[in-house]
Amino acid sequence: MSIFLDKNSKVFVQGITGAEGSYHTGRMLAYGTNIVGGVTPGKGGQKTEHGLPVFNTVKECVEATGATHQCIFVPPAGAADALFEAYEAGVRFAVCITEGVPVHDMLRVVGATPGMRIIGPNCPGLISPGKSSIGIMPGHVFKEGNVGLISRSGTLTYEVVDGLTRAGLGQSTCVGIGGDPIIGTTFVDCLREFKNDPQTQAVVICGEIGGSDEEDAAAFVKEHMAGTPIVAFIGGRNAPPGKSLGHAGAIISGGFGTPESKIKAFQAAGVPVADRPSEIPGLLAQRMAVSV
Amino acid sequence: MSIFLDKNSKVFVQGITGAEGSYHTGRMLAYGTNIVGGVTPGKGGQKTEHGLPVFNTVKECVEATGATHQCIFVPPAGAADALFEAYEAGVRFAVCITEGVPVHDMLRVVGATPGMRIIGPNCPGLISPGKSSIGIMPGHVFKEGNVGLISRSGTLTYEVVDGLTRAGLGQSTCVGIGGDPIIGTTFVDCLREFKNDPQTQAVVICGEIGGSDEEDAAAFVKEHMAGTPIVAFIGGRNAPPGKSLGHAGAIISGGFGTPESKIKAFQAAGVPVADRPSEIPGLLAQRMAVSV
Amino acid sequence: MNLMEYQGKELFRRCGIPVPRSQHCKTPDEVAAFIEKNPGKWVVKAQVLMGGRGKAGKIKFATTAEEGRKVAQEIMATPMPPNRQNPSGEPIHSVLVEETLEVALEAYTAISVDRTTKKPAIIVTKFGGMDVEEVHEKHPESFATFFVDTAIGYSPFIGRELAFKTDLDAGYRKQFPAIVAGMYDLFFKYGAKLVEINPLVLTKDGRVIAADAKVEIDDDALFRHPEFKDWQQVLPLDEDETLATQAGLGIRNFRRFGGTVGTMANGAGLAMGTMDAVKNAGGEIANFLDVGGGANAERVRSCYELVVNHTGAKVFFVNIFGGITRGDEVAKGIVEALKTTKSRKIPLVIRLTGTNEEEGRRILADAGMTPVETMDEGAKRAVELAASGVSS
Amino acid sequence: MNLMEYQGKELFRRCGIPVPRSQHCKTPDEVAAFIEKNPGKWVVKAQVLMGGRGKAGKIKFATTAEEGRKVAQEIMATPMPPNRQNPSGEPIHSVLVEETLEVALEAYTAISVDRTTKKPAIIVTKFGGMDVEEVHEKHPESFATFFVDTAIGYSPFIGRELAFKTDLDAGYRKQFPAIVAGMYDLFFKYGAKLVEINPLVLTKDGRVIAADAKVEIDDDALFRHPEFKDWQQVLPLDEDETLATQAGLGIRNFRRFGGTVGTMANGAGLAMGTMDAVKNAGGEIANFLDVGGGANAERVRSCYELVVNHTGAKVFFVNIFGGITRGDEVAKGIVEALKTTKSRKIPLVIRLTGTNEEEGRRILADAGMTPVETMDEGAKRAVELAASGVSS
Repeated sequence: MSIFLDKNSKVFVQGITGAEGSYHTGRMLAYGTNIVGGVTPGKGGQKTEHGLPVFNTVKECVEATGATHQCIFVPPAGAADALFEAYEAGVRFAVCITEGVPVHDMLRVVGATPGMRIIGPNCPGLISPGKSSIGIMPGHVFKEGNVGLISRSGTLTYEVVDGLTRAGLGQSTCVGIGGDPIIGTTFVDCLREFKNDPQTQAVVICGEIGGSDEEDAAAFVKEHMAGTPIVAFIGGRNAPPGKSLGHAGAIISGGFGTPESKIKAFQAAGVPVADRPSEIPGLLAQRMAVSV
Repeated sequence: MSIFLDKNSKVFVQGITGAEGSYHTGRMLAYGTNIVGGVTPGKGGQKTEHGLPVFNTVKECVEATGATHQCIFVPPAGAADALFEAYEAGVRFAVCITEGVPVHDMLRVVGATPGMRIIGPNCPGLISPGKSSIGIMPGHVFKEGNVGLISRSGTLTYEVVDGLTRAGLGQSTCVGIGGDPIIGTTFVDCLREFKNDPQTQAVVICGEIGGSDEEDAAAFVKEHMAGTPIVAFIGGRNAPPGKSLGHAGAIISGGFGTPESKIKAFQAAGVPVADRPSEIPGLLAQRMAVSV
Repeated sequence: MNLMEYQGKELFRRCGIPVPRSQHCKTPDEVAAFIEKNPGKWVVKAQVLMGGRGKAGKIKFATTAEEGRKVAQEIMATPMPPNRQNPSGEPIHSVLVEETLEVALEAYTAISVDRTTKKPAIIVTKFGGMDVEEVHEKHPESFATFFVDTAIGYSPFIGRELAFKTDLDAGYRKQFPAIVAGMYDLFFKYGAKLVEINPLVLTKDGRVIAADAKVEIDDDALFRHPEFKDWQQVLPLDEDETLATQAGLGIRNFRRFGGTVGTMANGAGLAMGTMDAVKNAGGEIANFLDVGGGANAERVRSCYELVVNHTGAKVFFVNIFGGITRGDEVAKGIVEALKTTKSRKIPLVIRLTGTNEEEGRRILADAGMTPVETMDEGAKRAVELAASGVSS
Repeated sequence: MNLMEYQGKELFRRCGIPVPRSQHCKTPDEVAAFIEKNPGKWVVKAQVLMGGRGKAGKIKFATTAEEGRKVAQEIMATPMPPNRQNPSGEPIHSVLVEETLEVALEAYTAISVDRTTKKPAIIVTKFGGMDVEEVHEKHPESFATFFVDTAIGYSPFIGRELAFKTDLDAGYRKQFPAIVAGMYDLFFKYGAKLVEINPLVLTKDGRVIAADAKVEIDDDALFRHPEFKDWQQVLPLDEDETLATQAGLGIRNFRRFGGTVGTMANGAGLAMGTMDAVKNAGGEIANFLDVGGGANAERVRSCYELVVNHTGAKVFFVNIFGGITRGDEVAKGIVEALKTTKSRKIPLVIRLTGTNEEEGRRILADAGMTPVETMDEGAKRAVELAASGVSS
């Protein structure tokens, strides 16, 4: 098993003929992702350079291919539209890679697509190593195994995974949930899935300063996953308060969102917080040894 | 049993201190309806002439009284707001008596309140005879029994029920669904409930020209209620085409909506269509005798 | 409330839907003055609510000021010819002077309210510029409909999906989703029940333009748009509607049919049922009249005079089944009407039941009147009285 | 993008939120001319983004034209005093001349984005006119929040519920729901992340008026509002933001901290992680720099020059973990930067892995550079180099 995504998940790419869409479609195919087609309005009936069918609309694509997983590479102005189009066509799983989606578009999308699982936006996607990858993660860093990983950051995720893989700790599924203020899938949403996934034996949570997702995750772990080996990391601990560094979501505001608040929450849930990414594999191995 | 409403349903009245709201609250109480309070913003803390508590908001009312059934007597401009307020306060059953609610307000309400059962607007309400009544129906016409009744019209309903009662055919629940283009509850919604209600042994459907609710009801009967004694009536059969008579919904448009289309649909479902309201009791008694 | 073309196009403009350059003119002189200042090839169109302007010769072309004045005079000289639904035709008070388009293709698109799905429905066919019902008969397969989830609202994929599904020419594609966005915006912002563009023109130089505009505003939403007050006044009511308004009724609550049995009931359903009952009893209906819910004595009196003075009724069948309407109020109104009216008197048949029926019956009894028991009985008696011509 | 008071109030006006009568003036002469024509008691307020105008003496009263000129001169003569977040203060380019209100009560209301519920949050307290965080510390129980279901949108009951729950004075009640409606409208229509009214004044004559306006627009939504272009130009960028923009980066992608280890990474998370790593290795950070996803050679070159020329970096730690960013592009950029730059040269520590890492490493090797293997190793080496001052 794994969560959200496996070998059989039928993936289609929205914006498949764009530069990014086309490039990463090739990389996903190379990783083994079961991509069945793509959508670019006006290019319906054509084939991509990879030989995949292109459709004018998501509806046509879904009807012709049975695709269930959407991967979005469209410009920010079209991201909400792409998600709504997929929702109306019956798609219930989407990964939105696009960066710079207006926060109000996501407020509208999240409020009007009940039952749809959206990863992102502004995220690197997700990967179930050895099975399938949706998004832009560099596949060769990952290794199949039993550690679930959730991260708000993209590149920091690769850093952490690299460490896990080098330490022999393979992954079940790694989800980059994105760093925007409004995202479709939170830490808690993923933890709920990992809890029920037989393949996943341990979890790494890569948080960031800002927001309260980490605090919520800590509360969930405390209540529902007390026995599971979990290690957390909080990025941006040396960012000065009141300064917004890159991610719009990483703005420290009020008491919540500070590194201290998050670390305290995780400690209260019995989750050790690594001081640096390179400490994660060691801490996790320790916890896993104890729990075995 | 009965559908939607029984002796224990806790009802609150929105607009309870207005002229109509107050008058009909008194009549409902007299019928035996379990009214637990009402809402009028700015009059919270007062008591009505009937001794019922008044609240400023639905939330306060629901929290204090445990009310589950909303009855709306507010002006058209406030009807959608009242429904949204109830929805957000957790209420999942509402009866909107108000006439003249903008059709777009109902489009918005129906689209954004999944799981809420709304009767109306522009309807007389519903009654489970001998148990409880919500709305403005004249209680003394009704009699407890096993005939379910659904009607798009208000006063025509009383006419039909009067005939049933005089013929000794009591009713389980009578629902006036309202004659507007967009209503919360259709014939089919009610049929689905009647189908599962042990008290209901037969059904009368009082339709009108215009729209396709009757055709949909006939299709539902054909598929799911073939064994149940059902009689239909279509009001406005002598209305000239293209003229809109009173109910905005009763505009004949296209092939659907004509009396002929509706009668044909019911006949195809094995449902006799009475030529006049006074024929209904006889036709129904016949069918019930056969089915027993 | 139906809007005229120039009003619909004004709303189109406000919502970003491209329309031809135009000028609304109330006199032939204004037309001439406009063309004088703006040389070119213009089309002059009568501003009326009735359809069939082209066939009636109410759309003409003009290239000079003098020609503009002449065709405007011709157009406005006579009203639109009558048809079954508008027996007195429709006077023409103004014209729209509009740029002529170099038409390459004509499509059709509309938004209306769908009762079955309870959603706004967007309808498209690539066959525009014709009577849409005729197109639907000939090419039903050419239509595509999208039912909009109002929680989501309009999103451009809807326009794209419709364009691809109906095989709209590629020339439309880029602009079409934005045009539908404008229509959807108008639909909710102004409480429209229908927004129709027929034809939606693709010009030879690649522009997509709404060449006509048909907009119906929900009367129940007019209170939100006091700005429509001015427009409302220019729309001609027909005679029945005018009478209804004068009697304090909604414009759709009164309609005449030429028979001899006058009717009045509370509620549209019962009013239609009353007409059915009269028909079933072999009578000819003089009118439909829904006195509305919660009618008071004064309203009942004005309705009595309306039927007596303005229809061919030889008898007046009053059929009240009280719910929100109270029997005592209706009875009081009837008694007072008979007492104070200066109109001719005709026989009354009264059926009064429901809320406060005992008190109502008592009031009638005190005035020497005996109501009938059932609707069928009342209809029968009314038809007999109409036939016999006997006074009550 | 934060708006100034006068800009926020212009949006308030467009959305039907009552604001005091006012005039935006760019010079003391304009102030004098306005008061000359409009006698009365006016308040002159500096238009800046920084808070604390009152304490800084940048809000003054005037009843005559001469007085208006004088106070405007005083206000505009000096910039807003610096604070920790705005070390260079803020120049004052204009003032708002506004009617003075007869204040009876002051409340507070705002709409912002709530990450946890993923909904717009409407916040109210009856204690307005003060620093809201201080109010929250002293009277946390005075606050009420409503999380709006975007599928429903704003409906007046929300305003009523908040008013009753926070015990807003009855004088507010009638107007409050419509004011929140305007705020919600503004929030979505203009893509605001924050709409704040502090104070929301109840005047002695019973009007409810937004006496101040704080609006933050989502930068990601600015493409929908080209009309904000003009306003954007008057907003002062701080020095770091200006440098970021010049280097082709987002305004939040570069920040200086005064240390000696320059950093650059792809992605904000990794960039923050890189700073953490330098800190952990005992170094002082010169800067935060997120080169962004999909950076090309040209971008890498401009970032190199930005760090070398504008920070106190003695070493430059480049940390790339490629996903959407390709290692070969970054390597090309570094090589080219070193080849073409006329800036001073400092030691480079490069960590390059992920997408196309082999090709990137080959390009670096061809140029005589050897990347480090891990982030921690890179940080350690960079800190050592910064301490030793050795050139690479």
